[in-house]
Amino acid sequence: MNPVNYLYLAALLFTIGATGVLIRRNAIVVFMCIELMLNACNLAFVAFSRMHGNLDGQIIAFFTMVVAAAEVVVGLAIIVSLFRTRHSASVDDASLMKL
Amino acid sequence: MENLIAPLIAAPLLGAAVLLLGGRRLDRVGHWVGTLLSATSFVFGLILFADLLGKDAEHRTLTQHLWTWISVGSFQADVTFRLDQLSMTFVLLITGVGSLIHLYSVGYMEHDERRRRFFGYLNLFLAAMLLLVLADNYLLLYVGWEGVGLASYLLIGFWQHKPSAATAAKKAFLVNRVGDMGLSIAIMLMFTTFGSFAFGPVLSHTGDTSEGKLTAIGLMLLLAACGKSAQVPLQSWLGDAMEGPTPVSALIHAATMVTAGVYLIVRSGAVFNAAPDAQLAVTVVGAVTLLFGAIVGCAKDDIKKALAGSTMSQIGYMVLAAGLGPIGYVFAIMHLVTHGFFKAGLFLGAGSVMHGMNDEVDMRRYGGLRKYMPVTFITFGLGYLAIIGFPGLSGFFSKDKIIEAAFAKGGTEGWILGGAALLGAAITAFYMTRVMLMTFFGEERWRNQPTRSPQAPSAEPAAEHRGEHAEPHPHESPKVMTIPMIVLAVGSVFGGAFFSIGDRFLHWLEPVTGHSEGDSPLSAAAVTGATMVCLVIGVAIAWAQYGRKPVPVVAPRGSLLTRAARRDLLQDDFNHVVLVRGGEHLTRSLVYVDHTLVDGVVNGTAAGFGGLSGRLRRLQNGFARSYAVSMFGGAALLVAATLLMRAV
Amino acid sequence: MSAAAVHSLWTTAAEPISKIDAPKIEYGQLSPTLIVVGAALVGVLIEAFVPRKSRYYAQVFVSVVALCAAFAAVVALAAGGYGTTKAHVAAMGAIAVDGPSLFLQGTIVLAGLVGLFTFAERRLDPAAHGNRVDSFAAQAAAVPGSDSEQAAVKAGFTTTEVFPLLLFAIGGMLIFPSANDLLTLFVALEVFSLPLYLLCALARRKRLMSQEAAVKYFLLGAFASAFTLFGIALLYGYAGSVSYARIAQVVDGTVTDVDPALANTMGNDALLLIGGAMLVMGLLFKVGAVPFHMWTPDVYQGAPTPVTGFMAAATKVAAFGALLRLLYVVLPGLRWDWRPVMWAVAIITMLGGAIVAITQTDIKRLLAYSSIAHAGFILAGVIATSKDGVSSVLFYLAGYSFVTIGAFAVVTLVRDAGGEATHLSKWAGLGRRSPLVAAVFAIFLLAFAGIPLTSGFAGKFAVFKAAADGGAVPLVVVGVISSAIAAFFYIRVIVLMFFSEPKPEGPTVAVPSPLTMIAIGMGVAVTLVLGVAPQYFLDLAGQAGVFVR
Amino acid sequence: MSFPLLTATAALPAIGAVATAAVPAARRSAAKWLALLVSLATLALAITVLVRFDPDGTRYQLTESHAWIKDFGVRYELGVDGIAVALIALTAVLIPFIILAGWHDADPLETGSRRWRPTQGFFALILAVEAMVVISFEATDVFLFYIFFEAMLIPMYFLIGGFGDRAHEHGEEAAATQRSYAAVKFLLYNLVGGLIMLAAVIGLYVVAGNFSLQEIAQARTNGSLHMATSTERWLFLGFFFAFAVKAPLWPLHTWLPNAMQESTAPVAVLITAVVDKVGTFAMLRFCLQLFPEASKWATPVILVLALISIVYGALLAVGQRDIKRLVAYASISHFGFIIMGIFAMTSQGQSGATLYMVNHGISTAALMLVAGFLISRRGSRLIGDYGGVQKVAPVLAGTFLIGGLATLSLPGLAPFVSEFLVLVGTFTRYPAIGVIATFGIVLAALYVLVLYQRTMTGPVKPEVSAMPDLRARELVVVAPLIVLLIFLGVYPKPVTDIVNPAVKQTMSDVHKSDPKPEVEAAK
Repeated sequence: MNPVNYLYLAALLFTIGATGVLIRRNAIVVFMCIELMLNACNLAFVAFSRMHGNLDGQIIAFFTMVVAAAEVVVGLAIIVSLFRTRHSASVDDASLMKL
Repeated sequence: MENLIAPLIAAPLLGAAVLLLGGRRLDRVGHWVGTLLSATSFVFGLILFADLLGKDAEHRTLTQHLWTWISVGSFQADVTFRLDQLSMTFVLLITGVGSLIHLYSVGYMEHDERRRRFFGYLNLFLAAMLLLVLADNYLLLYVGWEGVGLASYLLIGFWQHKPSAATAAKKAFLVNRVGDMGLSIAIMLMFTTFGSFAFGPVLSHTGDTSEGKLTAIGLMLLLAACGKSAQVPLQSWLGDAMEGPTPVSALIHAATMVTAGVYLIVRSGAVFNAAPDAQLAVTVVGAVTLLFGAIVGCAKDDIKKALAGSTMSQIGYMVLAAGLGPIGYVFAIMHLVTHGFFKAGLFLGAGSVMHGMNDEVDMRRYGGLRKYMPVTFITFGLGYLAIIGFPGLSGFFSKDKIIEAAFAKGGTEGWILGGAALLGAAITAFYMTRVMLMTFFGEERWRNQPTRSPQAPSAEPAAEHRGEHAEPHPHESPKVMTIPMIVLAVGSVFGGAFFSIGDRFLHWLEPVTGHSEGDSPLSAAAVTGATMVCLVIGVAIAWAQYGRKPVPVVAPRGSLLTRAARRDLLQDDFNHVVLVRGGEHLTRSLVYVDHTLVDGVVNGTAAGFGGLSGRLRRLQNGFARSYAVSMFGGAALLVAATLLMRAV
Repeated sequence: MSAAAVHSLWTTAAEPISKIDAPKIEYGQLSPTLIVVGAALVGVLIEAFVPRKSRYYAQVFVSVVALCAAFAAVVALAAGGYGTTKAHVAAMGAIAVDGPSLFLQGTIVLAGLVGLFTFAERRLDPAAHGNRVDSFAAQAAAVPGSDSEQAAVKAGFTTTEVFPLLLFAIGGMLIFPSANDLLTLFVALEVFSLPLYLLCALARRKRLMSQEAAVKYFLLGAFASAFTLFGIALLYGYAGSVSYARIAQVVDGTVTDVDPALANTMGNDALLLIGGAMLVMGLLFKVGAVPFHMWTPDVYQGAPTPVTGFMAAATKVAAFGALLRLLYVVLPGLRWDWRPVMWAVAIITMLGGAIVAITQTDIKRLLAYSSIAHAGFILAGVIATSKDGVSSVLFYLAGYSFVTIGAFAVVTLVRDAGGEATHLSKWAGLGRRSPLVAAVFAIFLLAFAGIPLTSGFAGKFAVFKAAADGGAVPLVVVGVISSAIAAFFYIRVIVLMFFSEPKPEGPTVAVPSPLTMIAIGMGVAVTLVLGVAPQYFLDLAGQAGVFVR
Repeated sequence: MSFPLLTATAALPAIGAVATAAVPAARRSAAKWLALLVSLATLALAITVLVRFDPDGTRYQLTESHAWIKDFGVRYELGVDGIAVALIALTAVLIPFIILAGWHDADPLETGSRRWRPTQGFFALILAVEAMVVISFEATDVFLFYIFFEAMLIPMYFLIGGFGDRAHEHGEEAAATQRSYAAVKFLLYNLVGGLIMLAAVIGLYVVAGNFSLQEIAQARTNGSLHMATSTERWLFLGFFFAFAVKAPLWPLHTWLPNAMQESTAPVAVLITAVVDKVGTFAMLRFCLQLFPEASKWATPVILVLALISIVYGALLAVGQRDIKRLVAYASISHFGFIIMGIFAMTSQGQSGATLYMVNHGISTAALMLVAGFLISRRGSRLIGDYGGVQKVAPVLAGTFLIGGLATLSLPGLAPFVSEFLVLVGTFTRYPAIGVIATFGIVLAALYVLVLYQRTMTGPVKPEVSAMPDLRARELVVVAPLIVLLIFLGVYPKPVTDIVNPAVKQTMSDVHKSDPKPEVEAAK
């Protein structure tokens, strides 16, 4: 099967993730969508590395996972503290500061 | 000997400085200091005069160069004085009459606590006037020209607490400024045309340039003259100028300053000779003014205003003469001098009358004063005879010559101008007789008439002493005032004869002004005859109106012309409506424009940005997701744009 | 896809491992980063093992020492000519050691040091239960207003973790502008972003706003880094490598051994352009350029002011450094594609920042928008694509960062019962109450406004000059206009401070410890020195203006 | 390398400013005296400059040149020509009087914090302005000039916004708001002008590669530096705009009335008599020298604008009800004359314009400061609130009148000479414009005399009946100014001798020579 299709899939996932970020309210879900986008990137990396016949892409994918993991740690910490304060994880509730 | 010219000016200038800066400690002697210095200047004048007489006619020009005033590129203005027969004549007139009036003022202003300053101003005037007539170039002349304007402003408005006085002063200065505009433009024209504005270069090169240029210069000079000499259309200030103390009216607004215009025209004779159109304009202005002033003079009940009208008209004669060119220059000056005598005398007389009448100026509240103030009556009477041109008195000679010259202009112009001059003579006879009768003859209309001086009561503190609303007790003025009147009376009686016998004056002035005999369609005798006839008619009518019938204390409504004349032939009303009102509207609307438009644009821009900011600000709505949207959109745009760039 | 390709792929994979030789790392040349990160790790250990009472001092001590050492290292490297003659790519192509990176690292370290002082300030907040506290939460995990928080406050807890976090952030920032391949770039990006997210959440007062700021910053930041990553992926797809040099060569066309099969299966220029755009977008987000700026005001306002100051200064420096390298080293071949786009971005950034700032009522938000406008000005210099452009941007950044930290440090001083009084109305008449503070702040504002004899003017002039030299005259005109607009609101603040009557219940100005004084003093000094005698630093930036390829 | 006289002249007031600001709060009078002494010392230095300057020597004298910002092609280059010397002298002469006149303007009423020291600030700021003005007159490096041209705004801004008339018809609060409005307006107008100039400055650098006035001018004349016509015009406009705002030229003038109205009289004098001169001076020095062709290209428009300023300013002055606003609009009219003279491109015009800057400085100072004394007595700026003052305070009225007469440029007082030169200079090349401009002298008479009549003459208003006459300090301020007015009116040679050679240079920069008279009649 032509690896280009993986790229299309990656693009699709990325778009889905981005859309999710734009439309979902719950911070956790938004965050998940971002993770989805990162995974899309990973897919792209791997696909490209296969096309180019070098392993850089696959290595980068591992890096990405690590970074994503770190992001999860930080992100969840922040979101949870927010949730405990406001008893809501809706990003729209967090709009004290505007204008 | 020319080194005496500067002191001539310096003396009164020094006086002005001392008196104005001296402070109160000079209050007691100030007036004498002023008089003394003006007399000194007169003495210097006499010395110089003697010196000139000593020389032969062609070399009677002294020049004194003091320093280079302005020098930029080819623009060269020197402080240089030029004393020739013409300026000499003026010097004597100014300092002579000036000194007399100083003397008179000592008495007249006796009770004014600001007398010191008054004399300071008088001296300042003398200095400026002397500078005017002694300057060797037009720019320096301009300094004197505006200097006398300033002095007249200060003196007209001397009683500044009177709004009317302050307004009159301002008006005088402004109208004069309009004239000055003409003078400065004339100077610029001279500079661009001749590369200089000194008398010598300009007047000796009039041949080398186009008539158009000269006409322009001439007209501008005429404008200046109109302003200073109260000629139509810039005459309106002179009547109001009578707000000033009477000696001022006598010196500045009768004898000297107002004649500066005539001096300017005569001095620039060379320019006018080469510009017939300009000359014509001058004569027209003169003719119109002499009638205008005369008519106004007929209608006024305020003695000073009546005299002011007469001044206007007499100067009209001079301007007319000056406009006639070489035929008339000499006589213009001669009339100027004689007029200086008798008009100053008349004004001093009027002052003396007012002095005795609690500053009442309304002639309808005079009458029969001859037995209460004989000296005044006699001197005034002589002046009267002189001005109407009673045979043998000075006015007779000078005015007669002018009328002749007018006819001598030849052609229809000649007839028209001559006719106007004759008519003027008749009217002069009428209004002066009127003044004479209303003041000194008839029944005593001031009996049981509480005086209500039109001027603010405290106008002349002298009045306060004599208590306000009492009935006036006419009395003769002190010596210090009567002596100058007598002297001037003598001048007005014999001056003309002295000048004319053997054409003394003509020969004296000819080298400067040049002279030519026009071919008059009428013989001299005929003109004289005609003049006499007019004189008699005028006197007769006046007698019929004011001599036989009693004069009503309250002015009758009068004919349309009379009413118009009372209001200076509506000229002021015209000014008020057109200039004052129009000006006010203009400025007010401009203020509005400046605020709303010019400023508004700027403030509007600022407000615009503010509003824009306020609107853009709302995009920052605090919702993280909308921020994400903008980022996403931005990214999309970025990508699209980049691709687009490649596509194109 | 052709069989050959498949085969080759397998064989490559089947190569014996022994072929891989050990990596060669020039530790000396990476020392600044290594020192800082090492210190950060030490800090973590301190958190673990040192008793609470003395943690603060230990942390501050370690951090200060580390940063000083790092700065010394930077200076040493620069002196050693690594900025100019010996500039080269280290760590197997991962890190570039050259003029720009050294200059920027120096700037960042110094900014970090000054920022650290403001972090360590403990005199401003009134002592809680007898123990002095800084501007960070007693216990970030405790719910605001809860008993546990009360307890934490009573116990005099302080979040000393901020210091290692700060050091980590600085470490990341040190790598960011010198990263020489996209992977390093991305990792560095995350390494300095994540600590900042946390720091934002740690305010002692107004904690809700603080947490909100953290959430917004985190979500949007992560969102942006996702784009960055995808961009990287596409570039990798385009060039078959993530090393700057390599990509640049492919872009230039000097190397064309990309699989032809691949080349014709997809228009790889599209890959290049899209990837480049997304990558740049990620960086524009960090510098806060319109339309990727919207996080800036909220985060600046909500974050603890010392963090805001540090973030505003150092992040900009690092991000612009990276952007410069990207555009000058990786994508110069695409100049004609990205320049117009960047023009547009610069223009709307300058105007947008200035215009929206006019109507701000909170000093921190005001400064946030001003920082956006400044990002626009700097972009103008970036676009010049000339050596002058680089050095002018470097100079601008150096000047700007210290002014910013100083300004925010002043903001921490003006306090009322509710902590910092950031609403502009409360600043009315400050000049009457404490002329000195007001004067200092006025100086900073004038520097922002770019009035001559301040660093702001020199920087602006340098940048605009470079832009005009590069033919971007319209950009200069817009810049001039927007600085005129910007002047308006800076002046508004000055008017407020000096010309309006002080409110009776206005805020008081706390007397800070020498730490903050140093921070502010540093700001003033830099402002004036760079304003009056900038030549030395211009030379510095000029020498540092060349990237290694 | 001799003693850096020019630097010293600028540095002394700068140092003085710092010193004055440092005087402790309690020692107000000390600060005043210090400031006064410094300004007098500066005057001494300025006089030395005047003496050391040789009118017939090289164009720029007492030059100093040091490297400053190499990367920007900026050098610290000072040098003075006749025009600059005259204006430096003017500045140095006026500042002491300004300080003396403002002696009590900054005495604090309310007590702010212990560290709030308005008095020190006031005088320090005045000295700072002096320093910056002086150095911008001296700078022969465009960038150096620009820096101080801009920096000058800051102290001016604080002077306008920070210190106003004591009493105010609508109370102190309203006064404060109006003041800050005026100050902001002043700053924004000039800042916008300055920033547009900045663009042009940068452009100049791109074209020329350095900022040295002499080098650029030289390169332009010997053709080694060629500017495209359009470039030159754009750059010229950029420069001119800034100067026109500063000058100010219609329609960029509206900041001036507000600024002068709200600030205290001495500060108002500082604005119009000293700071604004930098604008007109810069037109003469930079616009004409750097962009001769463009200057000639723009001349018609500029002349028309100047003409509008003359008439428009005068008319608005007539329409004002506020003494200070009136003077402000009068100044706008006068600046119209100055600019007209500069761009008439004749030696009379430009010498006249320079002379005009000096004379206008002195005359406005005289008029405005006396007006300030008047206002401080009655506590109102409105003309309508006065009347009959001459009765109770004759000396004040007299000096006021002289100031007014100078403003309407009465012959014998200094302004007449310059105004007439400008008119002649314009007339020789543009007769129509010259003639229309002459209407200005009538309008000037109108607004001055109306002002005098309404305030000084007429019956004494009860509010002014107790008004004291000028005090000794105030006389010390006014008398010398009046003496100067008279002296320069009668004997302007000292100034013209210095200015003429410089103007000749400028004329040659723009390749213009005076039109020849039709008849060469001068002996």
